Amino acid sequence: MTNNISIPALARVEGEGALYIRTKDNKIEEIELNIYEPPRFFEGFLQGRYFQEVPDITARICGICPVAYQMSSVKALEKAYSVEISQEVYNLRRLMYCAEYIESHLLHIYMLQAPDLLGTDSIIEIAAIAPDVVKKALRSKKNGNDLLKAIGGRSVHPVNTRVGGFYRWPDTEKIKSLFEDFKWGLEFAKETVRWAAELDYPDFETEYEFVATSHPDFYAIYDGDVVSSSGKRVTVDQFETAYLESQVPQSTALHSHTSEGNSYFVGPLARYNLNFDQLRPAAKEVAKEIGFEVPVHNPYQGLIARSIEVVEVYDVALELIESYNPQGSAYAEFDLKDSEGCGVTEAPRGLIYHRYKVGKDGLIKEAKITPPTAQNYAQMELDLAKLAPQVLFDRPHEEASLALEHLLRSYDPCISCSTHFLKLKHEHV
Amino acid sequence: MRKPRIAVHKFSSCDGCQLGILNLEDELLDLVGAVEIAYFLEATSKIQPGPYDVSLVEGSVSTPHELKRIKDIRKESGMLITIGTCATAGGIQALRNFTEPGQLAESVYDHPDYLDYLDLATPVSQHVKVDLEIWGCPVNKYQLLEAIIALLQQRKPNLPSHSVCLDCKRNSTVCVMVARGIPCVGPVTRTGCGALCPANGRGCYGCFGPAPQADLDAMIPLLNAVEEYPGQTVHLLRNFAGYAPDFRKAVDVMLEESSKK
Amino acid sequence: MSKQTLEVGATIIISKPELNNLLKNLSDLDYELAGPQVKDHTVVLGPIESLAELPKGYTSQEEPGKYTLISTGKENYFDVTSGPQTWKKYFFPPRTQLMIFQQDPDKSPTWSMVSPVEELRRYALIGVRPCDLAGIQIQDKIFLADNNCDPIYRDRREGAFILAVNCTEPCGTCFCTSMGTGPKAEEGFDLALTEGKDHFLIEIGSEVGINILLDLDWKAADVKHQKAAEAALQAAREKINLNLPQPDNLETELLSNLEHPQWDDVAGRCLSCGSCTQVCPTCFCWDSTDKTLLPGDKIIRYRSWDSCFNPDYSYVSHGNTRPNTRSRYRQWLTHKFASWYEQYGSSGCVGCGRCITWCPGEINHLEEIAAIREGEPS
Amino acid sequence: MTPEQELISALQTIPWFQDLNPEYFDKLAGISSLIEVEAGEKLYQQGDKQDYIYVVLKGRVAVEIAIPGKGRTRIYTAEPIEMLGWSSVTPVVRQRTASAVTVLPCLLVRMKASKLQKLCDQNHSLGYVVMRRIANVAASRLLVTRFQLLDIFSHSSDEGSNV
Amino acid sequence: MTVLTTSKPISDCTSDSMLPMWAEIVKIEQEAPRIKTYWMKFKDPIVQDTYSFQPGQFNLLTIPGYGEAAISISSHPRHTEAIGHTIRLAGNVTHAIDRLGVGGTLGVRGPYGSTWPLEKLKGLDIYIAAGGIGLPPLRPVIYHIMDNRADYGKVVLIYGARTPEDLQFTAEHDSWEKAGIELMICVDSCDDTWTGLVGVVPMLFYRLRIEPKNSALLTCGPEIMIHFAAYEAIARRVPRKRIFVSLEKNMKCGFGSCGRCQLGPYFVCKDGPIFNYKKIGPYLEVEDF
Repeated sequence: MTNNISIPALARVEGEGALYIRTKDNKIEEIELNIYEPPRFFEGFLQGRYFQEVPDITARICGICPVAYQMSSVKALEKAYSVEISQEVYNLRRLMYCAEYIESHLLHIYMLQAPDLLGTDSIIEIAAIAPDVVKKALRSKKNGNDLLKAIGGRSVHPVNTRVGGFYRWPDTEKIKSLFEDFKWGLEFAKETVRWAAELDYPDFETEYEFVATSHPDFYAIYDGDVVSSSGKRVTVDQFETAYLESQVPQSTALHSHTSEGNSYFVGPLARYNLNFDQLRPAAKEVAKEIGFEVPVHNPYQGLIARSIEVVEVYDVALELIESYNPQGSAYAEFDLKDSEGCGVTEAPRGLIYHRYKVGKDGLIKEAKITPPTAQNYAQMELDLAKLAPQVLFDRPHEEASLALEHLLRSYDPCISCSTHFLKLKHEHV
Repeated sequence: MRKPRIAVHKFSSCDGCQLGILNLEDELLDLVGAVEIAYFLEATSKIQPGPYDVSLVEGSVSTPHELKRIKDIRKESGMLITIGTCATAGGIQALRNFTEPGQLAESVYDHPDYLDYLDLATPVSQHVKVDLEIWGCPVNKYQLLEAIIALLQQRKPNLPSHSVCLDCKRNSTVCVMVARGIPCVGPVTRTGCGALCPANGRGCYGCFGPAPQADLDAMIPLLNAVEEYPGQTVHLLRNFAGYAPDFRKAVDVMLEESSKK
Repeated sequence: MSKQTLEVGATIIISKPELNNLLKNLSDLDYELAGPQVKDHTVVLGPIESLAELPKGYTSQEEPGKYTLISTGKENYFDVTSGPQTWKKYFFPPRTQLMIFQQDPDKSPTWSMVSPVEELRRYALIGVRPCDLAGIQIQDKIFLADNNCDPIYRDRREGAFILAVNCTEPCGTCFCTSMGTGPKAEEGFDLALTEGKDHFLIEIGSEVGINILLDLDWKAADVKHQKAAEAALQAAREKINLNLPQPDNLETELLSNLEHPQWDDVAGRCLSCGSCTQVCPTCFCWDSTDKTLLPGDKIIRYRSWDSCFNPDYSYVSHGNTRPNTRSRYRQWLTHKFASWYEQYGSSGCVGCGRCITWCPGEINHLEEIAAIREGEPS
Repeated sequence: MTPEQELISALQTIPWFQDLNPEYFDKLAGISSLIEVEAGEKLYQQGDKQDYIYVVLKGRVAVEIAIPGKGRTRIYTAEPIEMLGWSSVTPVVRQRTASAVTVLPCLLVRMKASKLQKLCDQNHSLGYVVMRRIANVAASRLLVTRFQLLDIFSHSSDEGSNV
Repeated sequence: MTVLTTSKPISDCTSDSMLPMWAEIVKIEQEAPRIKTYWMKFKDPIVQDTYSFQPGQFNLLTIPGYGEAAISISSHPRHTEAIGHTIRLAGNVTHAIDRLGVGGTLGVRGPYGSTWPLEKLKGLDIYIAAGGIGLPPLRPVIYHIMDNRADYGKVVLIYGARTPEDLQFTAEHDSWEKAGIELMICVDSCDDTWTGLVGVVPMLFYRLRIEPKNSALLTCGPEIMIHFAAYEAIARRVPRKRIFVSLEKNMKCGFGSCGRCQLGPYFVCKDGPIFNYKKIGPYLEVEDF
């Protein structure tokens, strides 16, 4: 018996993709996570551009997490040109990242994944059942966008980020005016955690190798070394030797693997498992209140981890808003040289790595970008392969599709951001 | 009156323009009350077949599959609106149009031969009739909202087309070109962003595309005179709206002239 | 010669720090003080509280399309002339709500109109240059016409206090002397100040002006002070390099040269960006647009600054009546320097030079005028 | 009145002949005739080489061009004292560029065009009067044609302004 | 408290000139394809009783959300129990008015603008040249002349439209003729059923016997037609000062404040829309001015 399942268009993910599974005699013969996101050649476009253009260009990789791309690229370029950024720039970048976490996580929690957990199609339907929650969720999401706007001019592709700092200090009054909304946001974030804890998650666990950045003093987002649940800890410079992109037989997709050859998992669940200790009291308390103890191995519960991260970033943002008092130049001056540098930050959906070869003329010679979804790709397929037999053969087709889609969505895959994340249909005969 | 059925389609893009709809936090619930969202993959897994009263199209056409899809969408849409600079002018993908075919793929992919894409990433209007174009990388979500409201009110949307300069002045933003000698393409760029870059102390980089009747012949010598690095003028114009005809032709002429020298 | 009492027309002197008390008196009377200050590499107009915020020790170097703020280290507060902004933003704001329409709740097809709720502000404008003062007077003629005044302008204008400052350090694009608007303010102020080395000479222009001075430590200006001020103003007159000879003749000279080849020439350099109109203290064109708020029962009618360089400005149902840069530039220049006379009895230009400095296309409009005057008409 | 006299007095009512020497009226009468035509009659047909020029005295005559695929299109109507068929007296005599159909019952002066040309050749002062008239007729036709080409009343549908 | 003198000018004006008055559409008449007359009554009885206008003036019609449109008044200047605007459906506002239908409410402010100088033209022959949607602003002139026929000499209406079906107010033409107004009507194109003139408005001047010393021309229509009508009148030695034109420009505020409708030294909304050709002619002739 041949049973093919095809989900031609994945909904509620960022970007567009499809899933194709072929089975024979109750066995999975092929799983194809088909990304029909066209190749966009960003690394190619970057060659020959001026370094100061990079954050504007890389932002365009993804409209949902442009800040992640901007931050990783400016970090890599600052490394290359040996730029020391000021503490104030450092803080403002952390604040900007908090803003992106808020808008992106709220989007994923309420608009992309919650509909699955509540058996609805979209937030629009949730609004019909629970208008109050939805209104609050939208307000909280807006907080993130408002802060991004205050810092960067607009929330999608903000314009204020540059190598060395910011083009201009954001208006202090504008930043401070958000304080009360963020106080409300912190409380609502805690509500979200409690609400998330009550949801019914599919029973599905995998022993993942989690990989995330880690910082001794903070719950790492903007800054840190790369650590793994295997115990491996490397500096950013060593990232490419520890985590490789290689070609999988019979596929053209670049799959990320650890140097030991394992698939790994980046994203909120990885960060939560690896950096639980660095969470600030507000987040830790609410995590303990709901009994969400590490380690967690249920990918669906990434939603809970996300919700706790929202508490964390609101908490951090409040502190940074309160202490915001910019002095001096908003950016560092520096000399250009032939060099190379890399940078890592944590995008809302996982670790992101950039490396640039630059010239004394300021032009980019080579660019390499490893986005989170590409790194999770191998793990996603493994998880799908594991889930498929559980759902495909004893459930109605539609329900099975939904279950597989849900698993995929819980990863918060950002397909448009997968710069060279591509798998082509490869028929076996 | 029946609610208009709206579809949102994605082509080669970053998702940022359709995200503009989800980012209308204050208006979203009223909006979905006024229209029927019939197809919007990023927002809902409810997928309804066409025909649609309005299709909002994000992204440029860059693969054979997209080429077929845009024609299908046109057939099942009453009105087709391109949202954002990708759909309207090719967007960042169209930077590949300025390179030799295949060159980029080789530099990025190990097996470029497996890629299935068109040599050119092109605006939607190159393939099908477009009823309304909304510019911006990303679109201004309020322009998007205005377009939808205008649709509900059966009128033309208010989408001003003057240059960014006018908005800088209305915002009391100081001209970075005059006061600081920073290259800025605002004088030839379509308004819509709210003149963000000069407000942030930097020059406009033209993400809303050329203003109608933009005078690039007059602009280019001025930009050349204040370049911060050689070739900046080309970079500024060959950017997210670089494939828009006015910018494209201006750069072509410029490069041709400099190659003569 | 010097008068010993405070009366309209009298001239007094105060020490420089004493100006702080003058400003405080204004604040105490609930005026919102607005004045020049250094920001974004130029001088902008914004809220001030004291002398400390004024651009002390600055001057500017200005030429077509180029502005450089220069720190002189001098102790003067008012050496630097105006930046790109004009006072018109206080009386004729760049964006305002004209009215709000609210649909009646029963959805019957009637609308109620709500006036935009805006706190009425009384501004005290500190440091209005004579050219800008002339600009305000020109806008008064436009917006305070007897039969059809503009309520937004009227409400803001009528409460305002004007402290004018005579110009002793004109910049490179100033030509107020040609337009007869400066460097000395002649009328239309409550107080007019000339900055001396260690004092301010103040001419009293109104009773409101007297009121502000009552409790200050002032003394009557003596001949020496007056002479020094006059000498400084004379020096300023001589410093002004730009010249627009016989502006009154332009009404006929420009309007009879509407097909002059220079219009084509300048159209090749003009970016049609409209910056000149927006930085002009007298340009008054505006547009109104309706904005519908969802779910559709509330509509706000906005008004915003417009420009004859905006293609939308001259659109009619069958096309654009000024379809190119040539026609738009010609409209602007002939309106400002020529047809304004018939409309309002004066030139529309006050000689502040902003349209020259802040033209990103680096056009010196006086040179265009000269070319049209001198060259052979087509 | 004899038909001859009737014709001459009709010719005398045409304003642009009023400057002519009386002797010319006889000559003109010699090449002309007075015709009455019912409404709806075709005076001449586009493409034919009919050799007459007409002056409308009473009634209304339509000038029409046949457009393949679209049929006859009325481009002009001639009123009393207007001249029709001017193309038959231009220096290069061509085939009829349009048809002429009476719209109302008409009284017309019909002149033999080739003979009129000959008269004009022989006598330049007559020729001047005639050609001057024809220039004026052609100019006014041109103006009408331009206006029709401009289609000044066309509805620009929904383009542009807010109105 | 004594009032102190200040530097500010004193304005006695207290108008809130941008506020519309509400009116209800009471009747709609189809005049021609896409051209209708909308009859409206003000909702406020005092406004309704006191509203008056002169031939040639216009109102700004508004529907919230759609903006404003300057539309000439086409109804009888003395019969103001309902005010008529004859509108060609063109853009946002006009379509929105049309969708309102009878019973709909719209905002009206006005009347604005200059008027046809009918008092001054007494005793003269009046030539009225109208093309297309240029006839409605002249209809009040016709009504005025009908009411005061003895005040004027010969009165001729020269009126052109695209096709016979585009002709407006055809039901009234008989009554105009009966009142002693000569009608010369032409169309650009037609079929066999049309027995009238085919041609254009300026051409009809060829058929007129104008006594230039004693004549005035009032004209409204597409600008190009206005030019040529004026040229023909001037060619027949009608003095420029007795030629009057009604212009259309981008009128927004109605009282010369917004600047949009400038033509040389004039604001069309305030100094016009009716202009003496002697004054406006030189500017009209400048390309793209």
